[in-house]
Amino acid sequence: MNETEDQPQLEAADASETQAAPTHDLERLSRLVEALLLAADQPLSLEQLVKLLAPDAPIGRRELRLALERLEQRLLDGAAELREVASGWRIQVKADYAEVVARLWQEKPPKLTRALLETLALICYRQPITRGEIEEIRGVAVSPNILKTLIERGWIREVGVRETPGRPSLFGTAPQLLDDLGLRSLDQLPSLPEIKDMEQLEAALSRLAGQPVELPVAEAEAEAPPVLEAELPTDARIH
Amino acid sequence: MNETEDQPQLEAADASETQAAPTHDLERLSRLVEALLLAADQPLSLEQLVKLLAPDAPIGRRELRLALERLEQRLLDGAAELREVASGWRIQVKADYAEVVARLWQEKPPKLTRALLETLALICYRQPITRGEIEEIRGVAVSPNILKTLIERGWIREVGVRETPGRPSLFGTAPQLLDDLGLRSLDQLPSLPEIKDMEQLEAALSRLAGQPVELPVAEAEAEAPPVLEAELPTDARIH
Amino acid sequence: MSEIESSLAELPADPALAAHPVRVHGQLLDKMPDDLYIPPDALEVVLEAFEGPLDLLLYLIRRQNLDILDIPVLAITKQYVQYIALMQSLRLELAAEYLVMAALLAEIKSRMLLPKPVAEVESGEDPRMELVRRLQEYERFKTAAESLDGLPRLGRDWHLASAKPEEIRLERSLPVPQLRDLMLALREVIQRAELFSRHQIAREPLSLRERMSRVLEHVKLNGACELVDLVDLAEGKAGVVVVLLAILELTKLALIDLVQDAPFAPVLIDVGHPREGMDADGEWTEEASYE
Repeated sequence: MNETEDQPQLEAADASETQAAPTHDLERLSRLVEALLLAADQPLSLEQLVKLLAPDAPIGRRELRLALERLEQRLLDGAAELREVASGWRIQVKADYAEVVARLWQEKPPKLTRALLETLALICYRQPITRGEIEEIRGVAVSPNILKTLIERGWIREVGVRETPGRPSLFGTAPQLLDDLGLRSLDQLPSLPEIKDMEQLEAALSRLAGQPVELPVAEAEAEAPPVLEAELPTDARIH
Repeated sequence: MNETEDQPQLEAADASETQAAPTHDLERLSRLVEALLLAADQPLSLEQLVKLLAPDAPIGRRELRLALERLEQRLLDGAAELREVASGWRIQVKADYAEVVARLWQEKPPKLTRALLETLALICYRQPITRGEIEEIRGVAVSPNILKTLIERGWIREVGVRETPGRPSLFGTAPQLLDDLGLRSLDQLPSLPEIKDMEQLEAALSRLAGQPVELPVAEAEAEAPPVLEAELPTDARIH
Repeated sequence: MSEIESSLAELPADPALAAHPVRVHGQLLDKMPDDLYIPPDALEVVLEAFEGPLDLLLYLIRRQNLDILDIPVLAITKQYVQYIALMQSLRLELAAEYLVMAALLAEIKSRMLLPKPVAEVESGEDPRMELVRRLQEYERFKTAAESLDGLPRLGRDWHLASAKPEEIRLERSLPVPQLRDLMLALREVIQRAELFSRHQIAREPLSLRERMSRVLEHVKLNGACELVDLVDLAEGKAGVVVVLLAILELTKLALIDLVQDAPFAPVLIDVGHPREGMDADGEWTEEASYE
C-alpha cells in the first residue's frame, strides 16, 4: 500500500495529464476527499491528500485540484463549504450558520448569588442607598464586586454621594432592571407587608406572572438551558 | 413550541397539512440541522434540535422530521450520511470510505479481544448479569480489566447489585454502545442463536453413550429450563 | 483436514518434544499425537487463542466436523488431556479451569466405562448432559460475540463527520434575576434585620424611591436646579407630586439642600451637606433616619 507514496510528484502529475480521468472517477475522487476532510480533525494539505488517496486512486495534484473543485460545487447546496486555509483544505460550516451552531456551546448562565440578590432587592426598595446602609441592614459586608456587577449589568447606578465624611456613593436602580424583570414600574413589585406574608407574596408573584409582561428576548434565551454545556468550563460565576 | 409534541400523531399531521411549511423553509431548516449535526461532537436528539432551532425556526417535531428526511436525501450524493442512533441523530462518513479514512490515523483502532466481546455479548443478552454468572457461562475467569475497559468506553455500566452474599454488581449495557453500533435500541441487535431442543439432545446423549441412557422424562424436563428460557431476565433464573 | 491444519502439521514438532519430554498417563511421549496438530512451541500462543476449556473443547469437537450433540466423549477427552499434559510439561501457566475440566472429562469417561449404579440412573445426573448444556450455551455466546464484532462500529467502519464554523463566537449568557428569587432574598434580609418593626416605609410607593434616585442623579450631573427642571410634564399632576415628595424626602435625609438666595427668588435644589443627626460614618443614626 505504501509503494506509491514515495513516487516523485512530477511523475504522478505527468501520468495524470496523459490519461485524463473520466468524470465518474472525478466524482468518486471528490467523495473520497470529502470523506477524508469530514473525518479529519484538522485541515489536510494537497500532499497529505495525495498520499492518503494513493492506494485507492493514484493521482497527482492536478487531478486532486479538479476533485476539490467538484467537491466545492457539490457542497454549495448544503450547510458546509470547502475552504483553503494556510495548512490545507478543510470543510467548515458556512458562516450563515455560525450563530445557531454557537448555541451548542452556550454556557449555562451562572446563578445569581444570594448576596447579590439581597443587595439588589435593598437597592430597589430603599434607594437611594449607600453601601454602608446596605451592610447595616444585611448585617454583613457587601463586596465591591457585587456593586460592580450590578452596575455593569445596568441594573443599578450611582445616583449621587452623601455629603458626609468619606462621601459614600448613593445607589439607585437603572432602567435595564425594569426591562430585565419585565416590569413597567417598580411600583408593580409587591409591597413590604406583602413580602412579609408568604401567602400574600405568592399571590403578588402570580399576579405579576399572570399579566402580559413582554419579556425581552434576551431573557427568554437566557432561560433556555444550554444543550451541550459539557465542553466549556463552568467556573464563570458572578459574584 | 411544545404544544405539538404531545398531540396524537393524527392531529399533528392534520395541522401540518393545513399550514404546510413552504418548501424553501424546509430546505433552510434542513441546512440548519445539517450545520448543527456537523458541528456537534455527539448525536443530537429531536428535543435538543427543537430547542437549538427555536430562536431561528420555532418548529415542532413533525417539521423537524421532514427536515431530517430532506437532509437525508440531500446527503445521498456525498460521502456522509444521516443516521439515527439511540441518543439521537448524527452525520457520519459512510462505511464505504472507512478504509481511506482509517489512514488518517497512524494507529489502527485496537481489535476487540474475544474475551471482551464474549463478555459484552453476555451483558447484552443476559443483562442484568453478575461477573460470576459471566464466568460460569464462559468457563473462565473474567479479568477486571475487561469490565473496566467496557465501562470506560461507556458500553456497559453497573446497574445494581444482587442481594446475595458478597452483593455482586449487576452489569447492563449503556447508551454509548448503541450509539457506537449505530443502533436505535437493543432490539436491533442480532438475535441470540437458537439452541437445539432437549429431546434431540437426549437422543444424542443416548447415542454417544452407546447404550440407552434411561433418563426419566420428568428429570429431563427439570433440567431443561435453564437452557430454554435463555431469553428471560436472568433474575428469574438465579434466585 | 483443513489446509491450516496440514500446514501446521508440517512444522517441526519433534525438536521441541525432545527438549521437553512429555508424559501422558505416565508414559513418555516419543512423538506428538497424530491428531495434535499444533506444534508445542506454538502452545503458548494456543493457550492465548482459547477462551478457556469450553472454547478448547468446542474447538476439538468442531475440528472433527462434529455436532456438539455427537460428542465422541472418549476421543475428545483423550485429546483434551493430551493438550493439558503437554501444556503442563512445557510449564505453561495453565488456568485452573483447564484442570477442572480435565477432571470432569476424566470422570465422564470413567462413568461411561463402568456399569451404572442403579441409584445414579434414577437420580438423572448425567455429567455429559451438563457438559453438553454448557458447551451449547457457551457456543451461543461465542457466536453472538462474533456477530457483535461483525456489526459496523463507530471508529472502525464509521467515522463522525464533523465540520465546525470558521469562528465560534461564544456569547456568555448572563443571568437575569427572577422576581421570585429577588423577593425571597429581600424577605430573608428583612426578617434578619427586623426591618418591619423599626421602620414605617411600607406605604412608600417604590416609584418615589426611584424618583429620589433620579433627582439626586440630576443634581449630581447638572448642579443646582429648579423644580421645573425635575418635572416631566408628560407625567401630569401625579408626576409633579412624586417629584415634590421625592425632594422632600431627600431633604429630610439631607441628601439635598433647598436653597433660596433671596425672598421670592427661585428655590434651588442642590447637593446636600452634612447636618446634625448624622453619625461619624456619614450614616444617619437610626432614630433620625425615617421619622
